[in-house]
Amino acid sequence: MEEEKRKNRTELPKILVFACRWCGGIGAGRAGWKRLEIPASFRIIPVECAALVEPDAVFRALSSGMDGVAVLGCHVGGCRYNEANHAALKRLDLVKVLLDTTGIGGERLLLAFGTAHEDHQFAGIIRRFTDFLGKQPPLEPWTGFAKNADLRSEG
Amino acid sequence: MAKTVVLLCRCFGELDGIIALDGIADRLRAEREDTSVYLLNSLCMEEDAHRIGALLKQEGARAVCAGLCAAGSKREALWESLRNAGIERSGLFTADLREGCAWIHQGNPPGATEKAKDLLFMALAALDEKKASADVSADVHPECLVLGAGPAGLAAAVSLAGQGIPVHLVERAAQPGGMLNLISRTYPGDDHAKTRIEPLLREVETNNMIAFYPRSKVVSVRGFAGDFKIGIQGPDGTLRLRAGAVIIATGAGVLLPRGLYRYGELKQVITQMELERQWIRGVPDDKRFAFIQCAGARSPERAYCSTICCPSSLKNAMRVMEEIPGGEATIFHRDIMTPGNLLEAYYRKSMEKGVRFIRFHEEDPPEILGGDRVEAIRVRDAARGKEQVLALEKVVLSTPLVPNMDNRSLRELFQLELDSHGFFSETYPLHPLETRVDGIFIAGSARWPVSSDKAMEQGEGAAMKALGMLKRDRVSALSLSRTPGEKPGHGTVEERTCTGCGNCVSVCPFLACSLQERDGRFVSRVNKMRCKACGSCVSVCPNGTMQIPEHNYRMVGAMIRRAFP
Amino acid sequence: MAVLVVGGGVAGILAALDLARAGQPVTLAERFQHLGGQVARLDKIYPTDHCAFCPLWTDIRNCLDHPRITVLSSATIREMKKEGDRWAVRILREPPVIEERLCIFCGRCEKACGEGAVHPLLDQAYAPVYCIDAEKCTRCGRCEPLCPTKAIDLNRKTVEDRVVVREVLWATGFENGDLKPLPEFGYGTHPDILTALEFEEWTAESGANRGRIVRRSDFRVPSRIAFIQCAGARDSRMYPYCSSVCCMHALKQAEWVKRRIPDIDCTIFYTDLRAVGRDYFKYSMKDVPGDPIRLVRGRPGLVFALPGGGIAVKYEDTFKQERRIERFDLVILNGNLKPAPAPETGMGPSLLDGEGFVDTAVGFGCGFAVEPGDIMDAAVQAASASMRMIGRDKN
Amino acid sequence: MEEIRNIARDLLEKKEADGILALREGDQAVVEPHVFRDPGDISRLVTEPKWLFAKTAMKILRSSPRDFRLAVVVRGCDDRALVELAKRNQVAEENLRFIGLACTEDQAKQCFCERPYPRTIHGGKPQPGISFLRDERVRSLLQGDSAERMKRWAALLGRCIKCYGCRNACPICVCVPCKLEDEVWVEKGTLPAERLVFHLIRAFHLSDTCVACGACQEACPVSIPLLALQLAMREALKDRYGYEPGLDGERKSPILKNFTEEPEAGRDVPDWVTPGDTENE
Repeated sequence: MEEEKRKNRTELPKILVFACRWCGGIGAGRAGWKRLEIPASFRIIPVECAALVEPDAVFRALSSGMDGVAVLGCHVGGCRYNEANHAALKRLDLVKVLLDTTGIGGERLLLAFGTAHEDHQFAGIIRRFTDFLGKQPPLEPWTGFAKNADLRSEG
Repeated sequence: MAKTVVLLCRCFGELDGIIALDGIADRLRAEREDTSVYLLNSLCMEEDAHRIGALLKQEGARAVCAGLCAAGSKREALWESLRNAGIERSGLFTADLREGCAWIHQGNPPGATEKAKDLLFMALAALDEKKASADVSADVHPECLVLGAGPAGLAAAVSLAGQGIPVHLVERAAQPGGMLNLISRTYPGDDHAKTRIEPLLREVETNNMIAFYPRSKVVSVRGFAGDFKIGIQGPDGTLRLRAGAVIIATGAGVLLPRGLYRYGELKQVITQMELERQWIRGVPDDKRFAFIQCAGARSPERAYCSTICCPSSLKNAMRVMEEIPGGEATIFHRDIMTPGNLLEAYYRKSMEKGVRFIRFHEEDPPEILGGDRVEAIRVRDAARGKEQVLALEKVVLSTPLVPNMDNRSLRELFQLELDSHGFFSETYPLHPLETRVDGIFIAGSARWPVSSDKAMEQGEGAAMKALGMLKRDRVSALSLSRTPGEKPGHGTVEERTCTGCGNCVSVCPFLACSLQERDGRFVSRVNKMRCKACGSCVSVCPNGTMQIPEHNYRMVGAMIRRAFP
Repeated sequence: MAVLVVGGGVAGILAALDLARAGQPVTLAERFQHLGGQVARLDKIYPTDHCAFCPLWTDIRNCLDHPRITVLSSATIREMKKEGDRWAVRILREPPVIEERLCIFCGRCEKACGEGAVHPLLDQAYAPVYCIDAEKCTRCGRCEPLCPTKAIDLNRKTVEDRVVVREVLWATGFENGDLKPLPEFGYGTHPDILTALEFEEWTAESGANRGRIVRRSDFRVPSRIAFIQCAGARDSRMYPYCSSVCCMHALKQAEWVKRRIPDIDCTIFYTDLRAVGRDYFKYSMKDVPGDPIRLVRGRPGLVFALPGGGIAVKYEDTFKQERRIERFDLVILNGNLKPAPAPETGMGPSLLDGEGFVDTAVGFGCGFAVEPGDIMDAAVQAASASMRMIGRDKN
Repeated sequence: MEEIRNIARDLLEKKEADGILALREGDQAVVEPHVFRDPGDISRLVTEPKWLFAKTAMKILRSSPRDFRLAVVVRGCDDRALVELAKRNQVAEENLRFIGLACTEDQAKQCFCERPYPRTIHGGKPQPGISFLRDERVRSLLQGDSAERMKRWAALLGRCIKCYGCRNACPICVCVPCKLEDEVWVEKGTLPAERLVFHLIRAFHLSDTCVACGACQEACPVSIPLLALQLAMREALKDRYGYEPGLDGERKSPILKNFTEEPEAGRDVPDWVTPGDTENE
C-alpha cells in the first residue's frame, strides 16, 4: 500500500522553507546569482530570525499539505539577536520529538544552520531534503479531514 | 480593504521564457478584483521611480506587492517611488521572482511559473494581514554618565567634555586615576604613570563640563538609550541623574595568588603590583629577580590570557637590568604574548638588554627552593628539556586581571551581558565597544584586560560611540533597529488577552519584555526601544498575544495556506 | 569642513560612520571598486565562526546610505598639499567600465565575452555587480550593445577630484607580503604551498571550490595539512613585528577544515600561541570533530616538494627536542601580512615608521595601517582615532 | 484520611489558612468539592475519589481578596500542576498551603504515574512510581515501525469530535482566547478536527508544562490516549536537560533559554556544511 503510494506519486514533495533574512534568505538569492538548479517545489517565507518560527506554524504547514518544513538559521555564535537561534533550535527539536512519536517522522522538519555565503550548501540541503521526502510516503491521512476508511481501520 | 497594486518586473526580459508573467498577471486580475496589476520593464532604474510614483498616486494605492529580484539588490528606486506615493515601507511586500524563482529553476519553466504565481499570491495574502507597529520616540538627553575614573573612564570623560557634552564621572574610590595610581611606569613607552595621568586629572578638576562624584556607586537604572535615569549613591546621600548614554569603565581587579608558588609563605614572593609599588617607593635592593608568568592564568579555573602580564614583566625585567647595578632578571613563561609591532619590538629590546627567558610546561611549573627565604628556583626548561636551578632573591608573580566584584551587580542594574569569565561582553566583534543595550558602552579592563594605553584608546572610542548617540536630537524605537533601511517592527502585546505567563520575559535575548501588574493580574510589556524584533517572544507566547505586526501570525497562516493551493 | 578617510576596509568604514554620526562630513576614498577591504575576502571570522561579510554588509549599507558620507571607490590619492590648516588632495578615479548603479547582474556581458574578462566584482558582495578585467579585455566591444541598461562604457576616462579636507585618517589596512625572499618556505615552488589568505579564498564557501578542502595541484582531498606560523613575521629578514592575527587565523582555518572533513589531520607549527583576546584561549582549546588539532612548537627550517608528490616539512619540536621531517599534502604559510603602502602624500616619509606603519604622532591612522590587529582592534582604533580627529578641531 | 482531617482542622483553628479546598461528603452521599471554612465541618471532608483541584484553587484565589490563604488537599499531579501555575503567575504561591495526599497503588497503576505522591506527604503511603513504558499498549503507541504508528495515530486522533474536553480538563491550560479556537491555526467547522494541527498544537503547548495527570485522557469521550504524546515529550526533556515540570518552582523551562544559560549535553548544532559534504555543483 505504502509502496504503491510511493510509486504513483508524480509531483515533487512540497516544502515550506522558513529562512532567516541574514543567512537563508540571502543564501537563496546567492544561489540564484550562481544559477544553481534547484527543484521548483519549495516556497520561502522570510523571517527576521529563526526564533520567529512558531512551532504551530510547522504543524499548520504539515497539515495544509506540505511534505516537509525547513528552518534555516545562522550558525551558533553568528546570530544577530544574542543567540536567539539557540532557543529556537531547542523548541523545534522538541517538535521533532512530537512528530517522531506520532509517526510522521521528525525528519520532515529540517533544521539547518549556516551563513549567507554557503549558497551551494543551501542548494544542496534543498535538493537532499527534496530527495528524502520523495522517498517518504505522502501524508494524506493527516491532512484536512479524517476519511471514514481510517476511522474503520482502527475499529 | 486597502487598494493593492501589484508591480511585476520583467527585469529587461530576464524572466522571459522561464516565467510566463502575462499569464500570471491575468490570473491575478481574475482572482482579485481589488488589485490592479502592472508589468514593467524594470523597477530599479532612477527614471522608474517617478513613473511608478505617479502610477501609484493615480491608482490611489495603499499597499504594493512587488515581484522582482532578491533582497539585497537594488531597491532604492522602488522605495523612493513609494515615498512619493506616500506609502509606508510596511505597505510593501516583495516576492523574489528572479533569483528565487527564474534563475534557480531555469530547467523547469512550468514549475518556475507555478512557483512565481504562488509566491505572488502568498505575498498578496500576507499584505492583506500585514500591519505596521506603532513607533515611539523620545528626546535625547545630551549628557553622558561615565562609570569609573581609571584611564579608560578619564579618557572618555575628557574627550566627551572636549565636545561640549556634560559628563557625570562616577568613581568608587576617593581619587580618580584607578590602576595608574598603583603602578610606576607604563609600557611600551616606559614613561611615568604620573605623567600619563596628570593632564587628565587636571582636565577633570578644571573643566566645568565634568562633574566628578567620588566614593559613589550606581544604585538604580531606568529608561532607555537617549534618556537613562540613574540613581547615584554618594557620601552625601543619593541623587538622580539623567544621561543619554552610559560608558562603563569600571576596570578590573588583580588576582592574589594565594598558595601559588609559596606566595604569602615567603615574603620574597610578591606580585607584579607589589613590585610596582616598590618601584614607586624607590629602587628595590634585591639583585636577582625571577618573573613567573601565567600565575593563576591560562589554567582550568581561569581559562584566559590576561594580555598585560607579559609586557609588564618585560618592562620590570628591563628596569631590573638597567637601574639595579648587577641586576639579573629571568622570565619564566609558557608563551610570550607580545602581539603587534610595538610589543614585539619591546620583546626584542628586552632580549638585547640581556633579560633571560626560560619556557616551562604547564605540567611542571618552576619550584621555589629555600626554607625561610627564597634561595633558588628549580625549573625544567621546556625548550632544552633539562632541569636547572637558579639562585635568586626575589620572585615576582605575574597574576592575571580578574573581573570586578561589582560586575554582577552592574549586570543586574544595566541588564548587560557578562562573558564566561565575568567581564562585560560586546554584541559582535565588529562593534567591540557596544553592549546588547543600545546607548550603553564598555571600555577598558571592565571589558577585557588591557594596558593603560589601550584602555585610554578604548575610552576615547566609547566616547565616540556615545557621541554618535548623543548627537541625535531624537531617538525612536525603529531607528534603533539592527536592520539597515528597513522596519522590522517590534513586539506588541494585546493586554486584554495576555495571560502573564512570563514566557516572553524569560526568552527575550534583549530583556525587552517585563511583567507588570494590571488590576490583580500580570501582563507583559515590551520596551520598544530595546526590542530588536527577533521574534523569540512571539514563538513562545502560548496564545498569540505577543505579535510583531509586520510579521504577525495571520500573515504566516495566510501564506502557508496560499503556498501550495 | 570634511575629513578624508583613506581606505574602505573595516577600519575605514567604521571610522567614517562614527565621524558622520557625530555630525562630521566625511569623504571615504577606497583603492578598489568595492568597500570591505580584506575582511570582504575572508570566509569566516573568529571567534564567532560566522561569515565575515554579513555583519560588515550592514555597516557598508549604512555607510553608503549615510547623507554625510561621500564614497569615492577605485580611487587613488595622487598628491596632498598642506595649505594652512587644511589639506588639498588630488584623487584620481577610474570609473568602472560597468557602472554599478546600472548593472542588474543579468550576466549577458559575461556570456558574450570570449576572453572571460567579465566576472562578478566580488564573490561575497551583495548586491552583486559585474566588472571587467582590464588586462584580459580586448575592448572588442561585443558586450556594450548587449547591456540592457547601457551600464557598459568601454572608454571611460579617468576622473580627477580635488578635495580640500581638514584632516586625513589613514586606514589603508594590510596586504599579502611576498614570501619568495625566504626560500626555505618554498613558496611559489609548488601549488600546494600557499599563504593563509590564499587558502581562505581557495576553500571559501562562496569561492571556486564552494567550501571543499582540496589540493591546488590535483583537486584531491588532502589527508594532512600543515599550518606554519610566523612565516615571514617575527623575522629580522622580512617583518620584524608579529602580525598578531595569524595564530587565531590558523586555529580558525584548522577548525573549519575539521568541521568539513573530520579525518584530515591538521598540524600547527607555532612559536608562541598568541591567543590573547576574549575567549581566544578557549577557542584555541576548542574540541573539533575527529582527532584534535596538533600543536607543535617549532619553526620549520625547510619546506620542499617531494618528487613523489606531497610536501616535506623539516622542523624541530622544541618541546620534545627532536628534529623530524614529515610529509604533508598542503602547507599553509601564515604571517606574511604587511601594511599596505600609504600613497605618496607630500607628508613625506615621516608619516611611516621604519616598519611601514603609520606613525600616529605624525598623522591619524587606524586599523592594520597603525598596528597589526584583528577586526576588534581595528574597530576600537577606528572609534578612538575619529574621536582624536574631531577633538583636535574643537580645541 | 484521618490525618488529613486533623491537619485541615488545626490549619483552620490555628488560623493558618482561611479555607480548605477539598471534597465534602454532602447529603445523599454526594461527593462535591467544597471550601471548608469552619473546623466543625471538617468531619465531612473526604479524600476519595481522585479529584484535581488546581484550576478550582486558581479560580477561587482570583475571586477572593489578596490575603486569602487557601489550603488544598493535593495529590502528586495536583501539587505539580499548582507549581506550574505559580511559575506562570496564575496563582501566588504565598496564598497556598498544601496538604499532601499520596495515591494508592491502584490509582498509580491506573494513570502510569511515575511520581504518585506530592512533595510533602501528610496522608497515605508513597507508592513506587510506575514507568509508563511498562504498559505495552503505550509502548506500541510510542515505539516500533513509524509507518504503523502513523496509521494508528491517524485513526486514533481521527475519532476526535473536537469537544475541547482535553483542553478544558487540563489543569495547566489557562489561555483565553486559546489558539485552538483561532481559525488561522485550526480550521473551523470541520469534523472531526484537523487532527494533526489540533492535537499536536495542544500537545506541544504543554510540552514543558505537562504534569502527566492524565486529565485530558480521562476527559476524552472517544478515549484517545492523549497522555502518551505528553509522556514522550516529558521523556525527551528529562533525558536532554534533566528537567521535569512541576518539581522545582524556581527552575524555568529549558526550552526558553539559550545554550549558555541551559547547556544541552552532547548536542551538536546542525550546520549547512555537513561534514564530508563535498557535493559537486
